Amino acid sequence: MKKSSTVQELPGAAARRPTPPPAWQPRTDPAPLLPDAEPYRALGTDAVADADPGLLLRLHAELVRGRRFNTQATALTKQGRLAVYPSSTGQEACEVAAALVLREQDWLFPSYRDTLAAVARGLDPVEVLTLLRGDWHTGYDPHEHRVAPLSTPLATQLPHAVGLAHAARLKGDDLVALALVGDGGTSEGDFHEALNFAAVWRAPVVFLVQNNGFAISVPLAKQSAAPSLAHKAVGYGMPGRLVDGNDALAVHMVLTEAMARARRGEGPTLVEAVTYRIEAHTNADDATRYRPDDEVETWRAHDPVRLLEDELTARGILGEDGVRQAAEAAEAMAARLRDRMNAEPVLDPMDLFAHVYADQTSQLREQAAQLRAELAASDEEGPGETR
Amino acid sequence: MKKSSTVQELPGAAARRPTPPPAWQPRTDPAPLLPDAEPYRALGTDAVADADPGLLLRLHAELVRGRRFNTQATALTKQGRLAVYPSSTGQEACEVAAALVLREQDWLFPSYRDTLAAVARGLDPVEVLTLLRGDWHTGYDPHEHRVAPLSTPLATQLPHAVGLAHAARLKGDDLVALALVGDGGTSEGDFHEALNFAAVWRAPVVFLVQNNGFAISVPLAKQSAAPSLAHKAVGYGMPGRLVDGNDALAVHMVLTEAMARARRGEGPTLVEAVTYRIEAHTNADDATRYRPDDEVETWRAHDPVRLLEDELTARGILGEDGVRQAAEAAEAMAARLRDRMNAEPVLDPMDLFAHVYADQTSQLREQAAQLRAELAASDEEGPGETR
Amino acid sequence: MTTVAVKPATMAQALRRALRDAMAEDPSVHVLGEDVGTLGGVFRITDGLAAEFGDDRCTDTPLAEAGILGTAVGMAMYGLRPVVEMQFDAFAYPSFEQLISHVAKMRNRTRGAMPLPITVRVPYGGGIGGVEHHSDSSEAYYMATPGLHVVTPATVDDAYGLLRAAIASDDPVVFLEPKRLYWSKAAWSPDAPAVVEPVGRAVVRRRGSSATLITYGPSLPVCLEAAEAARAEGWDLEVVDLRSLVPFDDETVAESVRRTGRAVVVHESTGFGGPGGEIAARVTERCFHHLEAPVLRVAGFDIPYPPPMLERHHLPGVDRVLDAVARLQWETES
Amino acid sequence: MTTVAVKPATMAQALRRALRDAMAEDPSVHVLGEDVGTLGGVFRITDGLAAEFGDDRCTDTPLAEAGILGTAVGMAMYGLRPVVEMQFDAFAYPSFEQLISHVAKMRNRTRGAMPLPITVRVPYGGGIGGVEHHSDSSEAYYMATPGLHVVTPATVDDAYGLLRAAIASDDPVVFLEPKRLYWSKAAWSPDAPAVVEPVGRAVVRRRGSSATLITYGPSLPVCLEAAEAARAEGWDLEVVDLRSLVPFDDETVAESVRRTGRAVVVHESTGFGGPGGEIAARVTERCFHHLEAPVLRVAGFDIPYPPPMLERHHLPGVDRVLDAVARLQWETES
Ligand SMILES: Cc1ncc(C[n+]2csc(CCOP(=O)(O)OP(=O)(O)O)c2C)c(N)n1
Ligand SMILES: Cc1ncc(C[n+]2csc(CCOP(=O)(O)OP(=O)(O)O)c2C)c(N)n1
Ligand SMILES: [Mg+2]
Ligand SMILES: [Mg+2]
Repeated sequence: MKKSSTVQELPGAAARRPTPPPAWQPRTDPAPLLPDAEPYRALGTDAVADADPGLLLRLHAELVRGRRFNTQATALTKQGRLAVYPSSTGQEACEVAAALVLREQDWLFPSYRDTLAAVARGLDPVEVLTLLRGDWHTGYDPHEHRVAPLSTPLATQLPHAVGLAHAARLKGDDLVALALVGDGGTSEGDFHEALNFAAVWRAPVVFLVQNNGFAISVPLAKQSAAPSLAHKAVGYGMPGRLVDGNDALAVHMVLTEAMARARRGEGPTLVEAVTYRIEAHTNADDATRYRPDDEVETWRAHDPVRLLEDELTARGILGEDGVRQAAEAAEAMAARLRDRMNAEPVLDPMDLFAHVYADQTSQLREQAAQLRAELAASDEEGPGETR
Repeated sequence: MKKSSTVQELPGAAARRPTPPPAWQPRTDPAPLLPDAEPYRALGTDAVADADPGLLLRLHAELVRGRRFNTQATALTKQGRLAVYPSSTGQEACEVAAALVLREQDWLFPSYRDTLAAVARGLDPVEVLTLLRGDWHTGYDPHEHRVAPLSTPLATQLPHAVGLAHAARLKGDDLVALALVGDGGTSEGDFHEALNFAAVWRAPVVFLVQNNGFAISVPLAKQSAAPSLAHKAVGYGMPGRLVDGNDALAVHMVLTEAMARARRGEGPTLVEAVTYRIEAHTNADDATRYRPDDEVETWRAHDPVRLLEDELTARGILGEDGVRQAAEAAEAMAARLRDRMNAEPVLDPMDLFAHVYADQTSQLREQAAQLRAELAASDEEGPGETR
Repeated sequence: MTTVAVKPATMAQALRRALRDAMAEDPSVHVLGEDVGTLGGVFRITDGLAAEFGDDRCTDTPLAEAGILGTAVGMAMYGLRPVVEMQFDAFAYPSFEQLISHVAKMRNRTRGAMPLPITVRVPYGGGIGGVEHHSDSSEAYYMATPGLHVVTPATVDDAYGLLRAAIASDDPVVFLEPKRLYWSKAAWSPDAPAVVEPVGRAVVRRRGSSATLITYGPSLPVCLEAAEAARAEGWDLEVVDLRSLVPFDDETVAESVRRTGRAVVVHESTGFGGPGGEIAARVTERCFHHLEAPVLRVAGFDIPYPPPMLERHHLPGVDRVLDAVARLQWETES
Repeated sequence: MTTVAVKPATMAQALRRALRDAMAEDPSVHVLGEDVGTLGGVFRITDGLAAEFGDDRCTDTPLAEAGILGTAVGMAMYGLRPVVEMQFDAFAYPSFEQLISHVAKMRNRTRGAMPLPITVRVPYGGGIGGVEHHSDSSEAYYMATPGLHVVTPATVDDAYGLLRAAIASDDPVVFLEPKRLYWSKAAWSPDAPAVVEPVGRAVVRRRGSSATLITYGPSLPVCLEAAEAARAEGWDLEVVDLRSLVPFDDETVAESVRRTGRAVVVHESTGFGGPGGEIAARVTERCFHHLEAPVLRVAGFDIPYPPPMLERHHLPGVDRVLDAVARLQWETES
């Protein structure tokens, strides 16, 4: 390792030295904690041949489905069926791999963009989209599939993941928490505090940063001056890993290794997946205001779905039939989703008061009664309200 | 540099690869940003011979004075003249070096323990102790000597230092901000956000972490699992430096280099000084509850004042006269401080309303009138109140 | 207000113009926040500022609200006038420590030596179909923090005038922008826009004699509409727009209530622990013997802000205001 | 309350005992915070817990309040009952985002699927000579946040009983501990300490007929003393200890004020935007026609908390309470 410049410039070296200061901790070797200079890539390497073909086909099918899910959800915003949709088009490899590396007992802590990871984990898509449709905040029971609520305040879900993983470890349960965050989210204090707690507690948690180059309009260069976001890991005493986020197999492998490490009681890992947000931030955003089209085109050439499909086709792991089947399954999923989302959700305004506390306070009982009376009065007055 | 373990364990390597993902930033070399494995030390090396003897004597005199200041301030707590005193005994090398590296136009951002740095910077000790005596929050005008208020909420002063340095740079002014924080403070989100802003903005700011091993009772091992706190720097893209915090010359040299770097427009540096808090957290704390006496003894053997004095004496830079003069000057300072602190501060309760806003609100005018009336009434009733 | 040519403008346009004029007049005014530069802010309030004044005057920061406000403190210490944008109400919470422990206290702590002329712009309130954490009314937190001014416009004129006044203030101002009024339009004369001077004066938006509606920000249009509707019931309602929650204009409010003898406080924020308690209490302290009925409050329910499809049940509307007016014990009178 | 042997105990001892008993009874109760382990907390409230239950049950965390509360959220998601200690009131501010955006909302957000039984212990208030940031009364922030319970003991008995109830609650509870009462003593029966059930009931600490003092936490002793002193002036004051700010016991308070016809709210928190506004407003709403005078407030001034040498001028004392009682317009009566 190159000598650091300060020391080189400082004159003098070992001569008659008094006793050194006692060391505060065993000065662990930082080298194994540092990421490689280039993102790890599996596609196009022997890793593909070594991989379980079943896994490869599963990844492919989920990527195709995931892409279709993204386009369908975006279409639903245009039809007014979703209040907003932050698409993960271009990031499907990360979303899908994050879901597939989890065992049943593991937990996923998604950020607001990670609808797809939750869906790939097996949740009912309509329940996952509840937040974005706007009929409730979280549409699913987090305990059912061990997926925490989609977190809107950025990075705030990371300490939750750490706490949950820590609690499981204290109870002796074998589970790992996987927490997702964006490149922008790494700037928040909660990111720092979560990673530090995780490392100090050796909590079985894996942090996956999807570095898609932007926080809404703000490019990475205005977000961080670090050699890579994965380099943040060493400052907490955990390994940092850099992976091509559009290479589904690579993301799956790096995450699998990190999960295994956590399971072995060796503590957390920070994984940075380098990827790109192909669509605008959300349907409400205009990405042409802050990035050139040709940048998007460059990344389209590195499309995660195509990368995997080409590789598997070239290697004969995936045939024409397989491609067609995956596309058909995705189409069927989209049609089902469209139908279900076209149905008007059944809403009960009284739910507003039902879950604020375990037991309703007298104040909330009064307010609920007020609303109930208002609703009754307006029912009498006019025709039943829709939505 | 050792290959990271994940990648070693992952099968396969370069074969037929599709285009790599575009890189988000120039992948700068992290090596120069990493600290050395051992803290830099100057005493006992040729660096002493190379140093300006005037500086060495100045450091010595200030260390002696600083130690005496600490013992005097602690004595004042026993006499009820200070509400509380967090002593920097054992850390004088950091405190003094931090003050002495500053030029007139530079700014110091002290933490609550850094009374001594402010005093060594030239502030009136009584004004600096105002906070701890309890007659006002900040006793000095920060602009006068360019010392921000002693910050009680940990790490919150760090973004202030960044903002000020950034503002100065925007105005084209040549100044550097030096911000002090403890090992415990590095865990706060504000630490993270401040360092990140500083690096992204290339602000002329230097962060000095005094790692004294404890945050009140919590030892470093429960605070961080990092190889060193200086290793956090690479995660922001700034250099991290590790220095023996009890070696005044070493701290001075490392800080000087970091300040020069900032002045050259090369951005911030994180310096970790390894040191020890010899006294309890404050006079109100009982350190025997959480650390063994022999640990303290080990560190007494590495006392910053003695280390420098022995070295300078051995080299003939400091003679018996010099030692005596330094001790006498410190004694005189202490006597003057004692006298001044024994005088009752003159307090005007109406000050409570004077500086909340630029213009007093009508509500505060009313409240001030109420207190004035109460004070007048109690003056009539009984003898004038003391304190 | 003036006689120069007026044309319709939105509140968003007036706010943008206020920022622009302030930056043009005073080089120490700097705008910083998430996406305020190239994008012009998610609500486009800072649109064009980076282009006109450069990235150093209108800066996209890293994504960290405590860092944004904390660095703004440092910039203000050095003589700049930072105008910080918090992207949404709930995303200001990470900056609360800096706000409460430093921004609000620095002048006092330093006996006036270190004032912090910072403006913190916070788009607040609901009614725009935002998902959770995008529609909070957080004014109670700010009001409970001595050392801050808390200001909120309800009209296009005031959007300009109050924002200019906030930026010019030597004290920190939390400037609450009612999101759902961003696109509200009014005749406005951009050629001679007026600064509101001094901050801290409420204004009577509608004269009336039966009762006073005390309100601010997003609820002003609701109250004005309610006042119109109330005429049918024979009530002539006065409407007071507070404009500034801190300092509070006791004089204007008390004068009105003493005259009408009845009052309802209307706001979107939750009722319990919300601004209305303070307002009702201080009005009562000052006008007790003029009151024919207790000061009532119409507020959001005491619940987390609802999801988009249910928010209209939560937001105080014209009917709820009229219901409250009806409960002002008219029978005990005349 | 009971007949078993009583001896003097401090509030600190009762709190410690409550934590110990809760941990002994329920293995899912975990204590975490800064210095709570080896040191036993800077106020020694957690003294002995790490020794008795191990570091995993009583954990010294890294120094990061958002991290402490945020990890507690995760622990609660997994079925634990975290009891978090914030070292001082003002040092809870960095955790406000987690508190407001997650702790308070998680049950509601998940339709009850993910309750968070977290207790956040916050030593609060002044009167102990603390330097700045060590004496804030932050209850207004918590009260304005639906989804939280806000509880504060004023007696040794309640310190135990309310803390046990808070830990047992399936909702998040902000448990405000009046610092300056930590060393207050009272006869107490540690052999049969009682849990307060349910949380949310105020209690009349002193019966009286002339006026009601409504108070809580650190101001209860002040009010009781004032009530004694008031006898000399011919006033027989009732004193209500709220104990719980959320939920608020409207019934007990209104019953008292209807009976006495006059009320003063007393607290240490700043007046403007403080808890007293809400309390006065709701009492007035409920008791208007029984009131002989407006509900008055005696509170801390609307200023940042003063330095140690001046705090006694800020803190509401007996004289200020009596002055307020004197202003309850006695002349208009009888
Ligand atoms: C605490 C917080 N601050 C601000 C926002 C507003 N906001 C929503 S998404 C976003 C950008 C997020 O960028 P990144 O973390 O990179 O995730 P990405 O959108 O790229 O998936 C911002 C600023 C928020 N949701 N939470
Ligand atoms: C935000 C915040 N949280 C908690 C505290 C209470 N506190 C005061 S000093 C201290 C320990 C500080 O440790 P460190 O940063 O290592 O500095 P040192 O005391 O060793 O100088 C704590 C927890 C505080 N002042 N500010
Ligand atoms: Mg991103
Ligand atoms: Mg320390």
